[in-house]
Amino acid sequence: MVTGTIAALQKTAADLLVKKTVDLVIGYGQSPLGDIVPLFIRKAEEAERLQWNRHCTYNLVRYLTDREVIGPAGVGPEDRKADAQSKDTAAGKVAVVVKGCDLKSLVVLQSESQVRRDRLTVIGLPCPGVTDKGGRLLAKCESCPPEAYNPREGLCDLVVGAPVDETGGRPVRDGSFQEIEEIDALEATERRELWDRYFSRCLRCYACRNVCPLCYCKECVFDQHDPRWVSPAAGVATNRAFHLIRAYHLAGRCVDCGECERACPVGIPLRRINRKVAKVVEESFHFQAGLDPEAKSPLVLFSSEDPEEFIE
Amino acid sequence: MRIVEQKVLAKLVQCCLADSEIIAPVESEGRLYFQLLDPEQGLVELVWPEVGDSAPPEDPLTVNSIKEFFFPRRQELYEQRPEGIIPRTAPIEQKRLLLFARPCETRALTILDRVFLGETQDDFYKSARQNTTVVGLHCLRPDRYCFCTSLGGGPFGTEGMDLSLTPIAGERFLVTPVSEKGEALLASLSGQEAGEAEQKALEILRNNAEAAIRRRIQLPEPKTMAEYFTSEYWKEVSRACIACGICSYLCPTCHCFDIVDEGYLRLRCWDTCSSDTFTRMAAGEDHRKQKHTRYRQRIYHKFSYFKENFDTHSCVGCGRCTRHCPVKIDIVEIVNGIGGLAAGGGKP
Amino acid sequence: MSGNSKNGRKLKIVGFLCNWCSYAGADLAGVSRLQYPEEIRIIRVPCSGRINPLLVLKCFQEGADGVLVSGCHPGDCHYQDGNLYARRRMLLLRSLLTYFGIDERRFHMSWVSASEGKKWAETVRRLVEDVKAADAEAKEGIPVW
Amino acid sequence: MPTQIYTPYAARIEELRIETRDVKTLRLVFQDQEVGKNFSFQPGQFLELSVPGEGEATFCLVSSPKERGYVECSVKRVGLVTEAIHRLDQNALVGLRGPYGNSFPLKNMEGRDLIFVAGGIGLAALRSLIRVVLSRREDFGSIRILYGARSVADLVYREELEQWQSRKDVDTVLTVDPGGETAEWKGKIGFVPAMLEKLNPDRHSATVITCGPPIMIRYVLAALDRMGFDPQSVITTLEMKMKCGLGHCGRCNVGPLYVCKDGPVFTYAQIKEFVEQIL
Repeated sequence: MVTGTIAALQKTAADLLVKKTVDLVIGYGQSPLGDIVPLFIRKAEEAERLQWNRHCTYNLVRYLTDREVIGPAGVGPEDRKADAQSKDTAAGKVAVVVKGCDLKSLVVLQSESQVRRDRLTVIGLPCPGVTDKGGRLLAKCESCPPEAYNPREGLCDLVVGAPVDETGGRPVRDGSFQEIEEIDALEATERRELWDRYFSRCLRCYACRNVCPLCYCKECVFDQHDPRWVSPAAGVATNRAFHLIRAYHLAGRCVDCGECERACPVGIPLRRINRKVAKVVEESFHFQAGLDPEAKSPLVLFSSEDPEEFIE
Repeated sequence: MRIVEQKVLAKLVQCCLADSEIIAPVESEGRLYFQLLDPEQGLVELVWPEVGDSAPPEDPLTVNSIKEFFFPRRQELYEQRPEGIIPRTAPIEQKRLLLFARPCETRALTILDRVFLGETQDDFYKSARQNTTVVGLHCLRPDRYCFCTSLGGGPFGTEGMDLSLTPIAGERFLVTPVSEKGEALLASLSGQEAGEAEQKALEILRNNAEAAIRRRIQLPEPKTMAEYFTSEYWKEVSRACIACGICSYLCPTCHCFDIVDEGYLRLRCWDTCSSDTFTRMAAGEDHRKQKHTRYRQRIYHKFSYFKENFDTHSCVGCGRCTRHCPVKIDIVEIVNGIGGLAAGGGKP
Repeated sequence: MSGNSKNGRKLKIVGFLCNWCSYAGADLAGVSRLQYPEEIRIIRVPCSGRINPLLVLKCFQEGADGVLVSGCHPGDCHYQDGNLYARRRMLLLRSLLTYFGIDERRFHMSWVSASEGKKWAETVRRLVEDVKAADAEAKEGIPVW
Repeated sequence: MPTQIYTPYAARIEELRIETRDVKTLRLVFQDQEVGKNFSFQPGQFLELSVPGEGEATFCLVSSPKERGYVECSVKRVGLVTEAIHRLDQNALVGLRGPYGNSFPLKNMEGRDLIFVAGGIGLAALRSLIRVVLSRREDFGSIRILYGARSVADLVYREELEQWQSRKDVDTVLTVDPGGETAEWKGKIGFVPAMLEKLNPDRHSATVITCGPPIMIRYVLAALDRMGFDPQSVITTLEMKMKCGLGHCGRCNVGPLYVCKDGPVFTYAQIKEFVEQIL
């Protein structure tokens, strides 16, 4: 990646802080061990710690609904009182660094009124695709549509860096769900075996949920005690219920940022669950998530044309 | 110490399959996991350690630690039916062989022992410990996350093992008994007694491995820890934390759990202090509502409270928590940071 | 007709019925003395739109062999369009159940109006047959959920 | 042999007493008489009580250890398990395991003036001790019981309160929060910590034993601080989320202490450092 982009990014962040447009910039930094980490900057002089390279996989939009990060007067939908009381105009205003895929999750948050866009400065970065630590392009980048390589102008406040028009080794996505169709084509017992093998490994660490930019519920259904919908004890049956419900709650919302799958310590191919849902939503309800901040989730809508072959 | 060929060891393991459960590293989609070997499949799945520089795995350690074979993540206790109580899990009577456990993890067993075999003994844990023979494997290629040497362990440590293996060239192992159980096992392994040359080779391997571990955790004085308890520092360092349970669940020494009901079945399952439901009481009170207080609890429990109660830190430096953290929160960096603050005269 | 599983256990099937159409339809079947399998346990709900997919999953988790969701025909919903929301939800739920290898014959949805006593009896009969077939073909030792 | 340490004994609800609209006291008898005979405990200890299919929760023993053949627990309806307990009828079976935890340091209290300061259901945690102390009245100096609740309707152990009030050798002061009084209310009106300060106990001769809602304990401790009490002679019993009762599950860990094993009874001196964290 061009180092010029990093310098420009650092300057942009410093400017935003100096001019008091925002009082927090969420971006990427580097740990002393050399790992990319989320970075939270409040002082202009810290902006030089901002990084941007092909290991910047995290979807930082996740932190926009985390009250312990953005504070009570942050970009969240509530606490307008705290907001009004604050004399500091920058207080609670946040800038966030996003890639094209991350931006889609922000679009969903907007459509669900979870962020106050006017308090948020979105810094888009054209992305040539990100890689794992072994240098392999992430699977999500392989299915990234070219229009998402560059953050959509109208949705960002600022774009830093030259647009990416090369595929960067990425296969150009044909919009198919081939890997899902392969599973669909299996016998029921084979599918059961396939998924149960993965589910038996699940530790119920909830990293997939907690890392997800769209899992912002104040009280998650899995944390409810009464009724207890799914036992918190890991086990194939309880884990299957957990994964079904998790994916279901993201129906028509998941933008395939791939964070859940990346975070999963035991290698459960969570995108293959999310994309199955996306496939159904696309084919049956003709909807794609993350494109339109005004759009409503397909599950709060219906159409008289909805398929009902399965209904007697 | 004896030089044993891999095929001799393999034969022994094969024999054990008949009457024992074998727990060993198994590969799945590029990651290693400790698993019970499928007796039908035999040793096919078993991943043997590699020697030399040829294709080291990305992580030297398995994803999961061996703790789940002593303290299962889901343990059915009993059924409490209106008509009475029906026990579900009996202590382990089956002999078990745990293969290729790394020194950090076997050492972690000795730490868990202090909890589960202390004043009140956990009979399941006890039986699992008694019936398991631990065959440890020395680390030749620690990675950049390892820091066992600054916590009293080392890549050639033997604490918690019955038998230790050091892989050497030519698909052979240097085998050293550590306990009586290990002696007994070694008796059934034929091989040449190691001589001075092997002793020397072992020394070199050990020195190299120890030198490869560059990370050092610098534990602050208890007094310093106490002073910084209320510091804003904890908010800073835990900001990126997503409060998942990866660090606790992969940790070989974390032992917190929950007791829950599934219908009439009561069971024990892992739980984590990072979860916001961990200390929430029925009526909603919670003395650790904020994320940083929960992260702080994890650090203080490991490096202050546990030490005070059990005279050891509840950390062996395996590095799993950082290696697998989705946002790479670094426990070493954070602990060292307290000392750094104190040295710099930072305000507690 | 016997509704036992292959090992002789009585099948447990849960039906969520909307109050206004399907429940009345089932009632009509009863009043008309139409025979239908007894394995179904009916839970009356205000509207099929009320049925949270979590309820269906809870049934399976607690050991149900099959689940039926039944509501008013499109256009007949007492609350205008609750059944149309339900249609979307259940379609998605069914796809996921199937995707995870749960036999799709174990989860049914139907439109049954207050006047369709006969259709109700037929629906339940088919459901129980399907669940039985799924049960018979299930691999030994693999539970429903 | 099953895993023993979590296996409860079956017990039957012999008697159910309704204390307030959300508090019931259960008298529990072990199904196995042998178990019942051998079961002994000290005031301050607690039990894990479980309901089939609903779960397990922690309750302090409210009966006196001298009462044999049964034990008593008071249950306030606040969550899943306590709701389930409230739904139970007489003769229903529950599970009991314990007793767990340490107990009140009776020995250290002998010869001292005792002041019991309780709020709401917090009196449950002191009841066992009060019963023992009253049964050995001559071993102690003066005894005061200061008990308050949100409203008159929230006062527990009504009959017992009357008994205590009628005793000449016990000074029982009842109070309700302002607004919680009724027309007939003859007790005081005001918050417990303020009442305590008004009583102005002698900090040298008295030991204070307190339990109540965390906020009350906090203010009581602060009041005692102001009055110059030695933290060694202030005793409280804490409630914390607990699961195992054995110091294994890590849930009730605060500082180096495990409330289930090192407590629930602590002197103020022991917990002073952590008060901010837990109360």
